[in-house]
Amino acid sequence: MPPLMTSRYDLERFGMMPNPAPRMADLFLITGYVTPKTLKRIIITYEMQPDPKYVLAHGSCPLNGGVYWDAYNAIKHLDRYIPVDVVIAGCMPRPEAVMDGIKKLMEMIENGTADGWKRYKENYEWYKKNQDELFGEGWREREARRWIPWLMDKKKKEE
Amino acid sequence: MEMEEIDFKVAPESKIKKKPSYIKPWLGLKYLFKKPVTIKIPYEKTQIAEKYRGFHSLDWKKCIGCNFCGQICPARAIEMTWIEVDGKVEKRPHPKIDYGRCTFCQFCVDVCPTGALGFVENFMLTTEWKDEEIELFDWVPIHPDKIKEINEKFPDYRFPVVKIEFNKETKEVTYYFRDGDVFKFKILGYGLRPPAAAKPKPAKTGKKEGNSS
Amino acid sequence: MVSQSELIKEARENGMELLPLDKDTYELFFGPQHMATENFSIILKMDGHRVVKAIANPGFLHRGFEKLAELRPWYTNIALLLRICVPEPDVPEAIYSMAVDELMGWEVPERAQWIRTTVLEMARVSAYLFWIMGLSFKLGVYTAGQWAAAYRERLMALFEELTGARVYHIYTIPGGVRRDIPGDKWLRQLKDTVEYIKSKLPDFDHLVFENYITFKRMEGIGVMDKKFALAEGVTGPNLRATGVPYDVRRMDPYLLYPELDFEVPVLKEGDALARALIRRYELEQDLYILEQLLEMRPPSGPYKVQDPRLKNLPRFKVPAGDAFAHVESTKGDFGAYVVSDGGNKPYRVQIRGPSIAHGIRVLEQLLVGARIADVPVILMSLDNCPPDIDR
Amino acid sequence: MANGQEEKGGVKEMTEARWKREQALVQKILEKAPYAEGRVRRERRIEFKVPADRIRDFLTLLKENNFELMLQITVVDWLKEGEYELVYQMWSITHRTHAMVKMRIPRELDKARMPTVKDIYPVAETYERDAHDFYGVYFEGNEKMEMPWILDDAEQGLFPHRKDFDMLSYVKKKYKILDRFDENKDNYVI
Repeated sequence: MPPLMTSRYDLERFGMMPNPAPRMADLFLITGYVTPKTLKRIIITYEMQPDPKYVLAHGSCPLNGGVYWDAYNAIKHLDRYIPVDVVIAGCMPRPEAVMDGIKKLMEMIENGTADGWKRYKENYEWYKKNQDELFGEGWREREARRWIPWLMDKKKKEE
Repeated sequence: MEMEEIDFKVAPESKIKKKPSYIKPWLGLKYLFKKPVTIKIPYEKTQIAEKYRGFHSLDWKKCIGCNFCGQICPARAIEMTWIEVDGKVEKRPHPKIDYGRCTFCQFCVDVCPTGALGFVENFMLTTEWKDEEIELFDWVPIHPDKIKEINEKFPDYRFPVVKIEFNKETKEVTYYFRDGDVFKFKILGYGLRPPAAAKPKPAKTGKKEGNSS
Repeated sequence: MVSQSELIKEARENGMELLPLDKDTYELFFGPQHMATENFSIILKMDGHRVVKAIANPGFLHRGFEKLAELRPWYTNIALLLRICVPEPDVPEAIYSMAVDELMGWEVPERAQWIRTTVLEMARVSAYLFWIMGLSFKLGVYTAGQWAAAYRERLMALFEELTGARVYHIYTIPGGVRRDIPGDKWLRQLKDTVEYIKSKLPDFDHLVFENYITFKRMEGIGVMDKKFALAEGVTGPNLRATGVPYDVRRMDPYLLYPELDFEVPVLKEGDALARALIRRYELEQDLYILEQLLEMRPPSGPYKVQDPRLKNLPRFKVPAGDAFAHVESTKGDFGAYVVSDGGNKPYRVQIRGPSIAHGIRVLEQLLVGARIADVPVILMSLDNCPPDIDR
Repeated sequence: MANGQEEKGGVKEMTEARWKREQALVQKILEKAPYAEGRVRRERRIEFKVPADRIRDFLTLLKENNFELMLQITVVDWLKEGEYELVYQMWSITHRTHAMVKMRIPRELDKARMPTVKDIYPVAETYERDAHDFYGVYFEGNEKMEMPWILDDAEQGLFPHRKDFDMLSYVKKKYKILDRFDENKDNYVI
């Protein structure tokens, strides 16, 4: 959420910075609705992150579908696919509310109650089952192969 | 191609084009001596507009249970609920609002014929994703005066309720307010028709079933 | 996960002819997690640091608005459709409302027209500031981006006062607007804000638009000519940068725009720099328009149509027919086509976002031959808004 | 459409003089295309109805008549009539006029076929992919028809924007949610 990262609300005061590389990140912000196509990337990105890792869900959409409750292409309960630590109400939430969520997450980390990443390891079978039910078995491989015909075959025709 | 005659003002190129400069970017340095615009949350507070569309409030006495709010809601976040307070059944069902769905458009407030449903500027609700904490997202709004009373004590725009306990067997709901008050009522059923006539429905939410821990 | 070599082997077995290895091409999946693409993905085929081929891969933000809108009552759709474009949510509100107004045969009251015009112009200013933020982050001029974001917050505060929400305003409704102007204080604040942002424009010029580095980075990349742009359906500032003075506000006037005085900027170069300069000049013109609107003062009268049919909003019906309405957004020509069959829900709503033309074919062709470092700059100079491709 | 337009009739007489430009434009195009029907909707809005097999001729004609931009291809699913209505929305910068080119094709998936217009308006390729993904209209000659577009694998081939696609039961099945999905029309309009 850009206003949060920039000078007005300035998240860097809390020692946080946006980072494009998931392998160096601790906190994963899900900033709104999640579509199945995005969820595949979210799962892959989440698994790339090193432990310990935390997930913060913005707004109502990841929690219960929000205004897209009947949309065929929006995830309803994000918690079934990856563990979420903190939820913030709002559509979209104000930056103050997001900051409050981050503060809450910090407290939880200190208490040791932010254990989403542990839950993901312990219940991996359950999460994986839900993911596979949604996308079908072997979705990772299919996703990797998806664009090959269009990248390779087309080339031949053009030349 | 031929354009039809242009009858409006078109800016001349000289006004739009700029000249590149090596020196001018350094003029930005003057901002080193200016005050930062940052609001130092949590030490400072932002001003929220007077009519900010936040959480709902409901005057239970005024509410006639017409379900206009439920019909206009784009997210179907509103469910009419039959309530029993202190052994007395409320004559009309009251809206129960799910903030896991609500988009804060407040069309429900616009269509309310008696003005029972309203909104306050509180907007902050943060919880862990756990069964008992997520109960907070699903509530029957309380009287605006009560929220105002709590807001005066705690002026930080938070949700006026700290904890909502929902007993699945007895269907008893307990609100624990921020100022220590407790409010109890019983949910008899959902829908427009009184629960005695309609068949009792199964437990309402699916989100609790899906949780892992 | 499968490894790259396995994939290549499998592709060979399936009879695909691959490029010889010494040509040194590789695939780069750019986005959707990368911030520069804003939840949009481009698959790049690279030769060294040159792009050989680009395939746009949209759909990460698809929620099926057009289907959802068919299931919701007419008024409620406002709360839904504005989510199509996050930087300027007032535009989808306005076009949908204008189309419904046309179907109903409503003449919107003057005061509502004034408010709608003001809101649209404020949205344009805030969207341009948002764009300056994005551009300067992508150019590496982080300072200017921070300013733009901070100045945008002032407009957000005004929106909050007027509409009751920061980002998703849900304010323009069929037949007018939802609330009246809060009072003279708000008008004064708007005037101050306009003056304030205007006084800050030279600073943006110094850091971004007159910066030698900007010229070096943006000159001569992503060049379009007039013929190409028209054939590809390019609209808005991107089309004006190729020398076509097409502005919906002038060519298909709506609301109060015929009475307002502003200039339409046109350049002939058609490169990324020209597009940036056009946007910069339009920001200035939008502030000028806001000044004029404030000088006009809001006309007195009702702020929405008085119609007995509005008594029962959930069952409010619109006569059968179809209507097309479009406005000039900062991205381009933003249109809505609404079909009604006389029921209490729309029969079909199609939103035509400008990015569907800019983001797919134009981008794929402009990227070929660009360096990898230029990809975000070209993307930003086109000012794509991925949600309006996906809808 | 008749209702909304006729009610505005009071203004119509005043603007009659200004509509002459649009009338002349429609006349000019119809002269060359006897197969089409055309009318003026209002100021700057005109409308044509053409048979589906002549669309390529007609769009070529429009392009010659300075309709430079193609804004969108809209598909409207008329379930009762069993037809798709395709609306090609064109904008002419020269005439400052929006033209809708409407045609009807059968809505059965194997019969919903159209010739592509991507060689006349290259941008149509994108719109055609869009129409194919959501409605299943096949545009012959567009080689990107099979390329993945917005929809994910699960929905491909279901054509979710068709009117007979039952979204609620599909969502229930796909995401396994049960709350607040009662179909009682007394309680909910949506």
